[in-house]
Amino acid sequence: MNSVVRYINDIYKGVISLWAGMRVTGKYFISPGEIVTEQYPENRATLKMEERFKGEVIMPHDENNQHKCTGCGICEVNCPNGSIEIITKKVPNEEGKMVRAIDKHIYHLSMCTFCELCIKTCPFNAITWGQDFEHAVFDRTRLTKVLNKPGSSLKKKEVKS
Amino acid sequence: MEKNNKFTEFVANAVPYGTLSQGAQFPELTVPAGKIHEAAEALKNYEEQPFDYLVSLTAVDHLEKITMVYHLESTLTHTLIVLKADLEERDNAKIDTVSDLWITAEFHEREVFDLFGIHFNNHPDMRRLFLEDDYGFPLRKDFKDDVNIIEYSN
Amino acid sequence: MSEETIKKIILKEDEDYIINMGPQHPSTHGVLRLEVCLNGERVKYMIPHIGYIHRGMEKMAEFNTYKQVIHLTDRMDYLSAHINNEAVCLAVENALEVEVPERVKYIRAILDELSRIASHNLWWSAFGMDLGALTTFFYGMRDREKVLAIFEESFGSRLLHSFNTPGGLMHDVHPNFRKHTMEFVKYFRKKLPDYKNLLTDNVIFHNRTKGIGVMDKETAINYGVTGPSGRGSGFSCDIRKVAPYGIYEKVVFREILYREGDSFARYKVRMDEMEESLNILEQLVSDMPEEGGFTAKMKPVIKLPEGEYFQRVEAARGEFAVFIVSKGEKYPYRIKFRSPNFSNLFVLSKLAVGGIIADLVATCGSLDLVIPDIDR
Amino acid sequence: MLLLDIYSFSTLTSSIDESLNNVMVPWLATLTEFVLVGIVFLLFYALLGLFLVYLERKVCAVIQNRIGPNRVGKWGMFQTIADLIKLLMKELITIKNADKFLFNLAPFIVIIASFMAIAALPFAKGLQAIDLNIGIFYIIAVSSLGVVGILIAGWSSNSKYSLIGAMRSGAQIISYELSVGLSVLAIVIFSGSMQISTIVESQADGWWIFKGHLPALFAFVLYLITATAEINRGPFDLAEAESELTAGFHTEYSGIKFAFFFLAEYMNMFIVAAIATTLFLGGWMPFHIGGWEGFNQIMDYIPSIIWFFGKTFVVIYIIMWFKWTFPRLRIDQLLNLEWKYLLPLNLINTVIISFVVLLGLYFK
Repeated sequence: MNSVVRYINDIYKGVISLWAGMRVTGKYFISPGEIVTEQYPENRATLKMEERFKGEVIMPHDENNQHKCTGCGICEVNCPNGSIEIITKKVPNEEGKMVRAIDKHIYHLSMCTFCELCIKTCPFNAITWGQDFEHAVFDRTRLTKVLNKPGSSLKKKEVKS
Repeated sequence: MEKNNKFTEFVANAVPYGTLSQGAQFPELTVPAGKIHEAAEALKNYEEQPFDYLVSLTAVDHLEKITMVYHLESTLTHTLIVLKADLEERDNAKIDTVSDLWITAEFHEREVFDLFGIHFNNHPDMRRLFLEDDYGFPLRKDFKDDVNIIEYSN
Repeated sequence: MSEETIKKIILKEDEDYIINMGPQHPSTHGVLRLEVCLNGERVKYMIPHIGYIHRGMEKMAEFNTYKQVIHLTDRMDYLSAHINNEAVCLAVENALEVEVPERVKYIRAILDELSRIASHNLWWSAFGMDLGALTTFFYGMRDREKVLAIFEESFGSRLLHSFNTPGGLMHDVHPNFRKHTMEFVKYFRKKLPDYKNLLTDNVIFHNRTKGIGVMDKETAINYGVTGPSGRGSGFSCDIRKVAPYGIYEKVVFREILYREGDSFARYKVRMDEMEESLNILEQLVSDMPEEGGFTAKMKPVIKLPEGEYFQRVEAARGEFAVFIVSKGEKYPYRIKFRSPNFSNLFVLSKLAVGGIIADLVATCGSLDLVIPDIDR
Repeated sequence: MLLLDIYSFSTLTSSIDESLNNVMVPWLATLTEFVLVGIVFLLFYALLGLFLVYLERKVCAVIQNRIGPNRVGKWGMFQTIADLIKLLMKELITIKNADKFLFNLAPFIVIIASFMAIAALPFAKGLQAIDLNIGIFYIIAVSSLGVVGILIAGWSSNSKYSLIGAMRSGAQIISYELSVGLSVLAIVIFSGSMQISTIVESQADGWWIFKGHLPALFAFVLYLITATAEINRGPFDLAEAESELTAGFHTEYSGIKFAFFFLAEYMNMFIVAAIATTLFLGGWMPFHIGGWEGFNQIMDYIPSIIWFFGKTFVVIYIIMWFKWTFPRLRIDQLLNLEWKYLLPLNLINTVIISFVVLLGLYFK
């Protein structure tokens, strides 16, 4: 008799547990408000990445096409993957002396692991994170970017107040 | 402290050929390479605190010698000790396996064999784990990769 | 593995029915290849083949400074990236005898627990899918998204956030961090009954996991199976209790232990750990100091004094340990990463024998393997 | 009852029959009718199959808090058609050392088996291709032919995964055939006939699931479970267990041959749901409540074809609901479930129903 009771009990418990599972899925079926899908290309206008989002390394330029990079090469040394290359040139300053300045700040996005060491160690805060995340291109070479814009120059140091 | 003394006493009795020293973090026991299995067996069968859990097994290439490093933990008292053995010979490095004591060592030893080229005697399955048979031993300091020549400038 | 088995591997018998699960297979969760020999549907022996994504991280680390090593550890067990980072950071801090601010310890522990929840959550989703309950995957992902949103807000990335650095953190956390974490704890508490009804209590699920892949305590210790998989066999191996690091000495929590050792016990350990992590989060978030900075003073170039350093942490899948040999230079002379999955994988070849293919899938899923962590 | 006749399809079909007989010799007219019915069913089969795939994707999406297909056409309505075009254009791969003849034959066996079963289904009043006097027996016999195709597919693929999947499927269907038969037998006992039109007519004053008390309800639940297993759907989809056998018996198929398997699976789901509707839920009969004349008349206004498809889709939804909730069973547990639980329960249920019918305890 005991085994018969256990047999029926097994069936009962099994059915109850199955019904509990079906209640969960049934509950979500009748509540379409729970849908979490984001319609990506359509929501471009409203899609805003977090302020700290690590999209790519960029070099902010001000309205005079000036940046803060002196070409010291600290970011290049700190990069673990060799994704930054600094090419410097000599330019005369106001006094006519030849000083080092940035020619090209080359950034290989394809090699970047977003470890943030370059940005963290930059003594002049010349580079920062950009929020752009749509990096897909048809040609790998286009992932190699020159961060300083053509014709840009070094920003004069602000006088500390 | 008392426990420490007991352990020292045990080591002096059971592993007389080993030298026990207090490392920066854990006690370190260095034994000759030929006696590693004996020492490991003694440690595993230590009644006070059997070192039955092999946390990590690895090797360090010091150029003049290769050191085998075993981290052992006792699941009873959760004390950790380091067992070391130096291998003088580089070209024909050989040491006894401990995989009969801790089965996990079987795979850690295969990894060490793969990356350092240390042959483990009496190992049941001494094959390379990750790399092909004709590949060098990459974690040795004198390893040169002719295919992917990457020079680190800094 | 006995010698008899190995002979069989080399001299494959004609009647052996060998199938290769992987390197591309839905239930191996990555490029793991299991060579399974079948008798009918019953497994005679099983040999794992690894190395498909071996990247030589230990060698790479020898050419990286200690700060640069951090980003490599992210890419081993990518689901508990933060905890892996912490292991290297703690090892370096211990070597330099740097005392990090109290606040950093709190934040690190909060992030550890969030990572643990996210990791277990992903495992729950994938485990359900291994057993054929496809809906669990989406529910798990939906809730994991909330954790990732917290990560993204503070670190800027969702999975591989090299947020730890020797001496502290890269940045301070976002001002909303505390609020959003508390919101997540409340949200997740509400969702856990769904998990219970959908899978934990399900009779089919019980049949599929109870008594499957039984691993006793001795086997677990001998194979070095740690983490939730080991604790399902009664092996007390929670590093947070065994060798506390960071703030864990002050936190009140219990180590989840089950003695059955089957797939269901391993499942229960992880489910209970998620709840326990929520408790820890509540404690930590309310105690977290507002002030105190986010990093200790560190030299720009870190050089460890000559010696050997060993640091263990409790990653989501078990004991993660870093062994650093330093010769006083700015690069580590040798780094060994003791990854939990490497040890956990090989017990599978013992557990699978005698079961059928479906059991192999269930056991493999309950061990929660992450392949990049095995290969490193 | 007059209203019902307006919606009856027999006027339409008989007028076509008459006009054809007027212009042709009788044998040619019959042949033309065969061809016409065949074309109509082929179209119906393909369109309904595509719609079911779309429906399944939408239902599972909503269950899983997703939107589902929404790119091709409004609400993604043409998604499955786009998929079909893709499958049509794909290369047909026959792997090395496969038994080419059987490999190509298998998808046709599977699809013909499910196609034949449609013939005996009563879609609406007067809309039934053939009203056999052993109709229900015919459907069960024909629909279990599909397993032959699955076995052939698994064997001829020369793939280990396929073979395991096919063997599982064989064991599964042979076992569950018994329970399906027994739970169908319940209604045969109630209505005293195997002819489908008679079974439907017998439910004019009330569906068997209501008239037959608990035993009929019980038989309905058992039928749903066993029928789900019979058509290899989750949680009983062991033959194609994705996480174990990658795709089971159709691992090696590509292109339109794969589409045949896929379509047949969905159409089998429709067929078992339609049988459940016919036997337990009154077929195309409207829903009546005794004594509520006004209500009953309103119900009569709804065409019978809508009643039939409405009920069928409710059953289909329940089958989908199963699939997207439960984990998969293991093969030995699946057979345990059948031989230790479902079959004994079914046998007991059959005995009880016999007594109920003999003693006249059900509503007449």
